[in-house]
Amino acid sequence: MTVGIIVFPGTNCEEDVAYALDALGAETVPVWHRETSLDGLTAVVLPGGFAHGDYLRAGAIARFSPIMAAVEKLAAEGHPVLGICNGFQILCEAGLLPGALIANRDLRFICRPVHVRVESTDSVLTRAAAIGQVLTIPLNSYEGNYLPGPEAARPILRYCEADGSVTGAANPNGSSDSVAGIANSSGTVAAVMPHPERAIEPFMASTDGRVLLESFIAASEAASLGAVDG
Amino acid sequence: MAETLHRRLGMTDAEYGAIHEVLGRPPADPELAMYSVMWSEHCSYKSSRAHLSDLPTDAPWVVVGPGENAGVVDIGDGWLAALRIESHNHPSFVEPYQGAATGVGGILRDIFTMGARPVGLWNQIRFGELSDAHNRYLFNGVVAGIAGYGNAVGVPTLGGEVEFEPVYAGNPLVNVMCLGLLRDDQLVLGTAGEPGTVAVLLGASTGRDGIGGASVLASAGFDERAESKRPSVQVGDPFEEKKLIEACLELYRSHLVVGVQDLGAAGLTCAASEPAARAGVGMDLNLDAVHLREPGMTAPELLMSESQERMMAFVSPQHVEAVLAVAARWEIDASVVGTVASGDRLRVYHDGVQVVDVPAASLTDEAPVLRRPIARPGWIDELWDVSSRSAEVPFDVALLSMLADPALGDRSWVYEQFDHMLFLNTVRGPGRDGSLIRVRGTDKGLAVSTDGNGRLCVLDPRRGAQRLVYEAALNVAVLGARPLAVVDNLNLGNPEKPEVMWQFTETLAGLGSACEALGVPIVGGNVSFYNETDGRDIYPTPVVGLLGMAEPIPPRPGPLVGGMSVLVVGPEPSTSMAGSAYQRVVHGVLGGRPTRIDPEEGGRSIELAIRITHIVPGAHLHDISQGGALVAVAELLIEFGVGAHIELGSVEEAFGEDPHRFVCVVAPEGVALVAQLAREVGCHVEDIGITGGSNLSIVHRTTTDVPIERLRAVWEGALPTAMHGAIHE
Amino acid sequence: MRAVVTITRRSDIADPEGATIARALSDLGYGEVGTVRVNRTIEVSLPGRDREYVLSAVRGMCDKMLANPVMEDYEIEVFD
Amino acid sequence: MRAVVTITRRSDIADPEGATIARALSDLGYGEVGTVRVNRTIEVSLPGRDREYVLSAVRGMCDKMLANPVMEDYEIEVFD
Ligand SMILES: Nc1ncnc2c1ncn2[C@@H]1O[C@H](COP(=O)(O)OP(=O)(O)O)[C@@H](O)[C@H]1O
Ligand SMILES: [Mg+2]
Repeated sequence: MTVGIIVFPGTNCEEDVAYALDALGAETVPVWHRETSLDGLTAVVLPGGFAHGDYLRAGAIARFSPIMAAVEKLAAEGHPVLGICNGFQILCEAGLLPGALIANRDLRFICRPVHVRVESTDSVLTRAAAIGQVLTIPLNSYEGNYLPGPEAARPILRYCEADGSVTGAANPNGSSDSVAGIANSSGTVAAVMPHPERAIEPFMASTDGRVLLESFIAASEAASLGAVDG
Repeated sequence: MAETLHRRLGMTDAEYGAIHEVLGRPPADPELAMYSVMWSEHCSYKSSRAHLSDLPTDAPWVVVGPGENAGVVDIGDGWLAALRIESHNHPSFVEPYQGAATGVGGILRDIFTMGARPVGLWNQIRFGELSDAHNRYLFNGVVAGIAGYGNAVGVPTLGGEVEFEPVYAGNPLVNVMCLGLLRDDQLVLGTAGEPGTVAVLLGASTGRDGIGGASVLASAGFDERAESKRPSVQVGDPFEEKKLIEACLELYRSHLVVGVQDLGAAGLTCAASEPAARAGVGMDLNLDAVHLREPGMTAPELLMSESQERMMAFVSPQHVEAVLAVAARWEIDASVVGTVASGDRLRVYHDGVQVVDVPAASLTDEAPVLRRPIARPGWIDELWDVSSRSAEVPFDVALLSMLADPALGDRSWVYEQFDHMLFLNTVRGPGRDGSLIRVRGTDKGLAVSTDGNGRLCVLDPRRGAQRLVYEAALNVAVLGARPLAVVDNLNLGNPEKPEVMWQFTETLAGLGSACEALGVPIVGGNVSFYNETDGRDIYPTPVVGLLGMAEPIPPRPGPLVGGMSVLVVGPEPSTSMAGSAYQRVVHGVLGGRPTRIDPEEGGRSIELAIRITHIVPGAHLHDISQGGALVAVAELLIEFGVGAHIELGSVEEAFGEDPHRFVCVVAPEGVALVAQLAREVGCHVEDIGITGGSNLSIVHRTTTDVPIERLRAVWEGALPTAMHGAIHE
Repeated sequence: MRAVVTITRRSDIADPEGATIARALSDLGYGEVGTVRVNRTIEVSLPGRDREYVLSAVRGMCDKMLANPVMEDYEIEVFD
Repeated sequence: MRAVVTITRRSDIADPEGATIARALSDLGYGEVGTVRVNRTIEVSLPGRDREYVLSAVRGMCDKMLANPVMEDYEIEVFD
């Protein structure tokens, strides 16, 4: 089972994600955005960063990269697809997930750990977590303010207080309905604004990112055995 | 016409004469343009070079000292560390966002030019007071610019400093430092190599960016452009720089380049002449091959353009194809613009004709060296006469007003706008003291602290600079790291004033002697003169960037809880409050003579701090600097939400900023161990109280209680309150 | 020819930038400011093409990439 | 009344975003695209003020904050 990590010009979290998935026992391979095939890969991650400088709109240019057709095909086949931060923005621009992400409410970049509550375990990112579980994961974005589209999004993670209560004060960026992560109806395509790979070792903000990435690895293994979700 | 032209380019008649002498004929306009930028203060260090030579720059672990784009030290296990600091003060005043952004871009290029991957950025920024809307605009814009560039280029910003002083209102300071890592077989120098080597220009296309004086030349032909004499603002493109970093690192990995030089100040002129001079060769440069952003650029404009995100690679002919292929893969432009020639001449061709023919080295080596007059300012004595002992204010009142000060309060408003976690190596990010990153595949950690203090240095530039070196060293020591190397950035006023030259030489003497005493080499730095407005100079503001190494990375202390002892380690404070935050915030004065460092005491405190972090489980250390011991203790208590009962004998004990002192909060069972280590090392330890409860009770004459939550609210509110409503547009 | 595309965020959709500027303007003493909206214009030059072509080409660019249908509308003006 | 401020970056100032969009458009099949420049318009509503007042107030806002004179020019149009 090998997970592809899509690298666009301007992507900068690809090695962090590879390091984290590797630490949790998954094989990964970087895939440059000019490639056109994902053959042999059972799942892909679109990592964080600033693909094409986030120019025009975050993800607006990346979604036209040659590799994205293959990503859409993989998603259509029900294979796990995960977008983190910039990857979330790209998946929305590509129409693989509903909605859009706009500038943070206070027009400031935010890099700090935030609390998120697990809203649904029916996704490749949350299947190993427990509903209501509160995780501490570092946020790192300027355009993390989620805006739903015509079709309703399915929240899987929401910003919350340490005790799990979802409040306006706990919403760092103005994201509608405090959405921090969403998934498609079958749960196979998931995206999250905070960075789970930044919360996997004791010296980091927390180790709460593990349960999310372990979910994704488990889903990818299932997919590689043909037992594709959805 | 050239006679008057050189003046308009900011050159003296003497300098013009020198060029005439070098060439044995009057220079042509493009030649004059090249000399005017290369012999400028910024590029030639003409006012400072004569003095910089006295600095201690050697140590067994120094691989590259001052003179290249960055200093490089050997940290073992096959790894080298490259570091450099630069200033972008004036551009940031003109356009705060782009000025700061391009400053970050420039310092990154200095680092990856050496073959290193940039792994961390630090910034030291100073502004006028935030009560003024324009200062808020500048501060907000600079922070946004550092974030906008650093975050997008994909290099974590791990720390820095912020100060607010009226003296910086007309001339904010924006310094940036970068640290890079490289394998010891991947060092690349800024050399042009042998004759026949090909010069390949990589990255952004060339436009009229940063051409100021040069627009005079341009306007000889283009009158409509004559109106805009000011340099056009340079716009940073972190996306281009990110691709440029990856492309260059691939070139180094595949050993495809002989040398590399970044294009910064003086653009192509510098990127052609410096590497040629270093290699003792000449070069033929073809401006017609340069990829352009705008048409109709003149030769002088092309030679002086400071367009960002460009690098010059020197490549053996047989590797040119491979280099162009790497550039294409990373989606950056590349053009073959020159060939290294035997002899010493730098020849430049434009529209097919030769427009420049000068000795390459004359642009760099024959730059004038000025011995400017030096005079100690009389007002220093008046400043020293100001009593540094000030009337006492209740300690809790003083503490609250200090924590509420934007320069002393919580900095998260700034550093949470910077990605400080990328690469997953940040063991200790921004917050307090230095920052610490792990070096993958080793048990080593690299710690960096950057420190400046204009108020201290205006009172006594020599002692001030010495204090900064020892403060930076203690800041990495409390993280368990041993000082390894220093870079410095000297922000000063107008060097044509003898008083400013005195401040400069005193500062250098202080830096040199302190680094000598500490046994730490200065591997690079930068001098920024002419930081003045309306004839008013800034405080002499040296900034010290110190790299330390922890081996191994010490264990993380657990939580700070109740029942722990609060110790102050280091020499007894003197009675001087000179230059302290207490003077500024509580009494609004500046005066007295700062306490001098004591290298022996300083060395012992550093040694003890390092030992405690490695040997005493769960000890929390915090360097005592601005605000003194009480502010240092309060910061620790706020971080962990724990109260304490503290006894303090005097204002100096509470708020004094004398050097070589740090706070150590340790569990009862650790106290004896600390005491024993202190005896071994020979340090004085003072037990000033115990943690517990939810209040900070300060015993001094009477006892006063302040809830920790109140301290937190005041401390956390300091910057956001001052910055309410500020935006960058 | 060149086309100027004005991309406007739909009025029912949050505009943090506009809101922040409005706040800053009233801090600056312009209390009378009502709402502020920030829009982007993208100027595309297509040398040597005729108006019809430019109009339809740029419309295509907008539908595909320049505007995000989830939140934005666009208007195209063509100049010689 | 409402004023629409069109803020344009001076032509000698680099526009990396525009350049990147131009490259993306040609990758998208629009090889004929020349240069692309990105600018902003800011729409400010000042309810119940007359044209004169709006014009001078908004000019003040531009000089103080909305536009950066060292790299941008601006134009103000006022509508009822
Ligand atoms: N204050 C200083 N202390 C030590 N070295 C310095 C100082 N100022 C400048 N230098 C060294 O002088 C050289 C030239 O500085 P600079 O012109 O800023 O480098 P660059 O040519 O890369 O811009 C650099 O190698 C720098 O390290
Ligand atoms: Mg340099």
